Amino acid sequence: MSTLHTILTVLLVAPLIGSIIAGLFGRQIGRKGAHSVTIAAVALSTVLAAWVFALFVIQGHEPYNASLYTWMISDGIKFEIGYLIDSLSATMMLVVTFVSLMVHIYTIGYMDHDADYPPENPYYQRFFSYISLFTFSMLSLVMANNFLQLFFGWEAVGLVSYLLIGFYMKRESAIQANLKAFLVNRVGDFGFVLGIAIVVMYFGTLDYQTFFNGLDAHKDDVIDFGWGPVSMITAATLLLFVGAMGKSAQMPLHVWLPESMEGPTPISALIHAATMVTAGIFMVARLSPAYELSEVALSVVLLVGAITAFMMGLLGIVQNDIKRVVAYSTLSQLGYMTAALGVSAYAAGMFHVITHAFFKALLFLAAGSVIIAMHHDQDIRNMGGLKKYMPITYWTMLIGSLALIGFPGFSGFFSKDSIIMATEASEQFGAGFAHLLLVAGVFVTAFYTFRMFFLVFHAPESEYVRTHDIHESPKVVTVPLILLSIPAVLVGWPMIGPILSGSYFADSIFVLPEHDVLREIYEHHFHGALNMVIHGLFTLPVWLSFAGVALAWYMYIKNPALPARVQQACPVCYRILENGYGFDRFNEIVFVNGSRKLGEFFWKVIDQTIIDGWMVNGTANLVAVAARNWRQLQTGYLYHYAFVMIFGTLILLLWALW
Amino acid sequence: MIALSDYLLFGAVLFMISLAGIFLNRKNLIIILMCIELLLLAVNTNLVAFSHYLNDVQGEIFVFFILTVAAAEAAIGLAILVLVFRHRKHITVDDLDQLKG
Amino acid sequence: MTVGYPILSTLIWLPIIAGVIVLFAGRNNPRLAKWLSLATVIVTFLLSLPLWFAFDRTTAAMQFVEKLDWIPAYNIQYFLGVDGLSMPLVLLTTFTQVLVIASAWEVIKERVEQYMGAFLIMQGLMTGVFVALDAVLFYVFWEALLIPMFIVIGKWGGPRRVYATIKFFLYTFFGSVFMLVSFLYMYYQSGSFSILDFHTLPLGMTAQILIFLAFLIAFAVKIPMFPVHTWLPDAHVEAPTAGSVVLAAIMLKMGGYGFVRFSLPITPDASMQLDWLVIVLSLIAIVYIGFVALVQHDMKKLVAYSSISHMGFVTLGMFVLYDILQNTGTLQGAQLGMEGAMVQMISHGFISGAMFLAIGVLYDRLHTREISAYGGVVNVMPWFGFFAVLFAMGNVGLPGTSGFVGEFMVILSSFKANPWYGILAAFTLIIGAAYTLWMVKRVIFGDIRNEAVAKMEDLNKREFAIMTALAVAVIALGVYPYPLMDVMHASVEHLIQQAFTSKL
Amino acid sequence: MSFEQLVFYAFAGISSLAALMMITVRNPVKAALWLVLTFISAAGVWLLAESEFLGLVLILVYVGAVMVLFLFVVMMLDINLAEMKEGFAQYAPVGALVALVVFGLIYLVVGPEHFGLDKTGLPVTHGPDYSNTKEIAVPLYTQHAYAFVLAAVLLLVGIVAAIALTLRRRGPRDALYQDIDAQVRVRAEDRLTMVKMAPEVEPDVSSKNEEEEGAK
Repeated sequence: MSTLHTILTVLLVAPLIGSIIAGLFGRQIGRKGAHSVTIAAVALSTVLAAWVFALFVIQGHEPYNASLYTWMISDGIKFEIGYLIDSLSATMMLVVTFVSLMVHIYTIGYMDHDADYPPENPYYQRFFSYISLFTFSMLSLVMANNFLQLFFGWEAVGLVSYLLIGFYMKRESAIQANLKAFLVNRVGDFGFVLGIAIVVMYFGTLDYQTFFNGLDAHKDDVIDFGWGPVSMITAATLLLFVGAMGKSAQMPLHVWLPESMEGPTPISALIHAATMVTAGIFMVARLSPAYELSEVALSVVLLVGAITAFMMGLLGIVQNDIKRVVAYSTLSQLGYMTAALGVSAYAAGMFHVITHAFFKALLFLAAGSVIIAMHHDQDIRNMGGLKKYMPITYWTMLIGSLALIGFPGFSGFFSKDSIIMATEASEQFGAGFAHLLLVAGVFVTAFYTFRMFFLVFHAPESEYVRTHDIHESPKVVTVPLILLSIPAVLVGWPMIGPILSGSYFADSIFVLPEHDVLREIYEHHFHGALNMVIHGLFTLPVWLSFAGVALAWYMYIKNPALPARVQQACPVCYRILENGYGFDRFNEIVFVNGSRKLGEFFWKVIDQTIIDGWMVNGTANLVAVAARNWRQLQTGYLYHYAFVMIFGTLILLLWALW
Repeated sequence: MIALSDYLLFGAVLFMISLAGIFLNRKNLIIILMCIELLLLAVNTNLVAFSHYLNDVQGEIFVFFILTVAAAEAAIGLAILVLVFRHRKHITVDDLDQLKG
Repeated sequence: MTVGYPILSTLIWLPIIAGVIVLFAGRNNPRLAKWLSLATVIVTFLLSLPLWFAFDRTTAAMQFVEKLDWIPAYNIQYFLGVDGLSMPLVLLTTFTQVLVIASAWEVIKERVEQYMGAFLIMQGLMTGVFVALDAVLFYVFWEALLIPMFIVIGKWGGPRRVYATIKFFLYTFFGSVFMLVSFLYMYYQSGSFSILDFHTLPLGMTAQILIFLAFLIAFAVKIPMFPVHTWLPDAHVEAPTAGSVVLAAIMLKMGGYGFVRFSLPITPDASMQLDWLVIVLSLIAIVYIGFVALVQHDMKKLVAYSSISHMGFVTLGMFVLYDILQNTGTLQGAQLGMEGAMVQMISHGFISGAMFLAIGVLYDRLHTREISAYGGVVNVMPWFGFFAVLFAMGNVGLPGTSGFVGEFMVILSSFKANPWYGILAAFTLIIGAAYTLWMVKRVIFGDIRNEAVAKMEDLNKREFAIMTALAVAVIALGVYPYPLMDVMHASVEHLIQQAFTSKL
Repeated sequence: MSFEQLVFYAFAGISSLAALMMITVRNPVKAALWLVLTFISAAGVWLLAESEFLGLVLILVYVGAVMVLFLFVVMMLDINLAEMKEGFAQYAPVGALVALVVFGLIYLVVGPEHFGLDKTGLPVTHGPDYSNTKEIAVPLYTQHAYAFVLAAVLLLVGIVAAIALTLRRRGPRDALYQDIDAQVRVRAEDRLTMVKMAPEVEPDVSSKNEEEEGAK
């Protein structure tokens, strides 16, 4: 075993060990013990991830592909657990561990008091155990060198997400939300597993490398679902994308993400913003060689992403829960990333994943800080004027918001602008339409982000704020905010060049030359990061975002009566947005009630009435009825039996004579 | 000479009489037991006759065993009869319908 | 491959003899009965371990063979042996029994010695079913097993136990009679009752089809497959906890075992002709039963229905091999399905056993199995909540638990046979999660529902130990199934070869 | 008609008539006696069929033992003879008809048409040194030894069962027994109980005494 291998193993397993110690022995080691051990473990992972990042991304080490152990062998197919480390996974590892570390530290402050649990309940240790377990799962997902392990991590993060959304398990809404999250994700996994099944069927392997190597040979294979041949690659990639839609909350499988905000804020930051939800994007980027071969799949990805980006952004406008606003912005940003994948700008998508991880984690944690200050009240209408009470939170939140709306110079600007440019440059089917939606989305994003921002920090102080003691959060909360705001501002500058040129992910992402829009942008339009910022000031998206901010300022600071008027002007529009386009109602009626009705029908009618009632008990009753009648033959009189005997003899004799 | 059929018909007559006995007797359990003995006798006669005409002694061995079983059966049948009488103070067949379905 | 003692006979007869001793010695002395039983199952488990360690993984031949004349007039032999298909099931039996005996420790208060004795005797008989290589011997064990189970459900069961036992008994008995007839037919053809001789016995198509159908009825009832599954929920609901565990963890496996030991090798041509029947019924079991499970309000019924659904994977995995050949032209994937089915059986043994034990833990406290009577259990029983969620995740088939391995393999393999098989089978990902986690939500999570729940106590040491053992098994098999697969390879390859060797 | 035939028909006729009488007489004692006659004449028929051993056994065992047992039982029981044959006349015609029909059919099956002399031929004749007893004995004790022992066991079980069934355990009310063991072991305390009682003093007497003393 090489040193690298050992380091990777330590990096992967450390959070798991921390999680087990904190989870199973939480009562024994106490709060301090729990957060010390998990933070130490994650810190260790972060340091090692930084080292790995330096090795693979900065020094450009060869991709490292090795197996840890053989999970099983069947039918000549090796099911393995292993590592594929290249620039893609090394970057993700660093992002995951760093954000996770920040969240760990932040949690010390956030979970200190809890309304739901008495202090003697080890909820605190449990929470640390969960987030460490999540870190482990996410790492195993991004480090995977095969589909099996990918699926492993995929489901494991789903599990932890399930546990964390339902962390406040006494709340009906929380446990409803986690069930929903798990089930919707399972719908995605349904497709994902079938995608894997196609891979195994045609390639006979689960290993990425073998799969990529086999792509050429199987390029023109078709698969028959009964309605005629379909391109195998298209079928496989689309099915895999269904999995990504579930995990990355693309329409129509997005319904779980807003409700996942029932979980504590740190995990909303970690799982439902920075890392887990980007697993789908990561997966598609990882499998770029396959997606490149299917124009249909790419177009579907593009349109799903673009529609999600715009439609979900609109929903952010009407939310009043501070976390839900951020959640809808996450949905919308995930749409941007997905759209980037659809135009083969995988690198731009991943770039947005990275920048988004930082600024969205920052936004969530800042929102969490506000929530702490507001004593766990999350309604933005109850806030206002918090600027003067919470300066650090204010400034960091401002940084996060600017990054989110793509203010030139902030990290979000680089990634989002490159996505928008990529859609503009692409010739993919639907790219024009997608471009339109994405550009419109920029305006919407700016509007709802600053609507929230102004309402929280600049609006007149509400009754609540005036009557309560509002103060800045403790250091364990603010330090992570500050630490996160640094990459949220800066991370775009050094990365944009290599991302556009394609050199950053050169060893992990494959793009067909005719699809390579980023390269095109790089060659024709890119003249350095500073130039891009300056140039950006003269482009439509940036102006749209300014317009959005301005409108938000006008509507919520300058003229606060306006929003109500707008609402009255078009109550239908408002209701549609309020109900999230009716997806929840539809699911409730069709899927939830439908399957329950179907189940009742199957159970009561087929199982109980037809099978049990008619066939099983029917047979029994028939026998009983027959017996009841036939027993009359048993008179109990010997001479009757004798008569029957004679009669029998008679028959026997007749038969003998025959 | 005596034909085999003569023996067989003799057995048949005994068989018929005993059957009719069981059939006609409505009052006395003992007669029924006796009729059963008679039935067995009829069967045994057939066996003896066949054994004789086929010159195979196995038939007679069969009779031997049937006699044994019949003896045991008679003993137990009578014991049961005594019990019935003790219980009900009569052995009228008409009233013995415990097995009525 | 030998060990110092006739291992298979020991595994059969030691528990049976001990069971009889417990019956007599334990009268009026429940303490003695319990300890004696526990000692027996533990010793038996330890004695069964050499099966694993001394097992020759390179051959498909029968190992640890014991052969004696039993009824020479009909060429019936006392013929025992295991291969890679049956050995894991034997170990599953001996392992589960330890937990089963321990689970009844404080729960059973009436006639403890009879209860324990019944389970010990049952253990011997179950082992016998898995190791018998003579058809008559197999049949004797197979049927004899019904008696102790009948008594256990009928004596210590719930309020509708009489209905349930009779249903259970008649259903299973009905099934196996057909099997006996096919045994007799094959005996007249081959002059031997050895199952291995049956494997090589040439049979005409009509005969094969009739034998296949006879076997199908026998095994389908036991597994159980749609539409002969309705005995299972009733039996489970009425059975005491340990009875449910044995029923789900081991007795259902006998049906699956029957398919690989009898149907496929003995009637390969009929299997090829009628595989659609089994596949369709399996898919119905997976999807249809999933919906039925969704609407149950009795926890045991829910788990019972989920058992049927999971056993659908077993039969599906076993019978997709012909379609794989037809669809892809190669046998690639057949082994995957078959081994997936075998793993699914073992895994289902752990998980369903664990689920029933978990329900038993709740039942011991509140004496009801209604989901609506619970709620927020985790607040008062955190350890129980931990284990319950873990096993629920196993039931859902989450990677890292044993439930995933078999399901995953069978889905991969059935997709090869026909994409639609795979799609329908994968449907369990959704519906399985729905019914399991919905139950978890209503029972485990939420606020404390009522006074009774608030008074519940967390697991005691004994329950904790049982749960831990199962949890370790579930996770170990999920994280590292390699050793288990390794044991099966040779036998499964041999089985597939047999299944494709025409006997016409 | 040869002598043999004459004897045969005589025995057969007596036997049949006796059987007929048995089922028709009113008194069970008489019925048993008619049955004895049936058996004896049937034994004669068996002798004609050269099964001397069985014929004799029939008389010894059946007539000697079983029928006597029947007679014992019949006499032991106090049966109301008056109602014994009620309804007989009512069913007799039907019974006779059925019996005759069946007999007719049996005749068609086993009658001379199939088992006449011309069909079966004569039985093998044996010399004077032929011993039927020995012929039966040899296979009985060799080939059928196991069955023979079983038959013995069966008889034993029959005896035990018959006794067990009829044995009446008499309670103390039905009969008086002397339990010597209990008599010997008895102790004085069992028979005689010393009861400690408070001395019974009549209150009026004592008050009188007091009065007397007071008077003194």
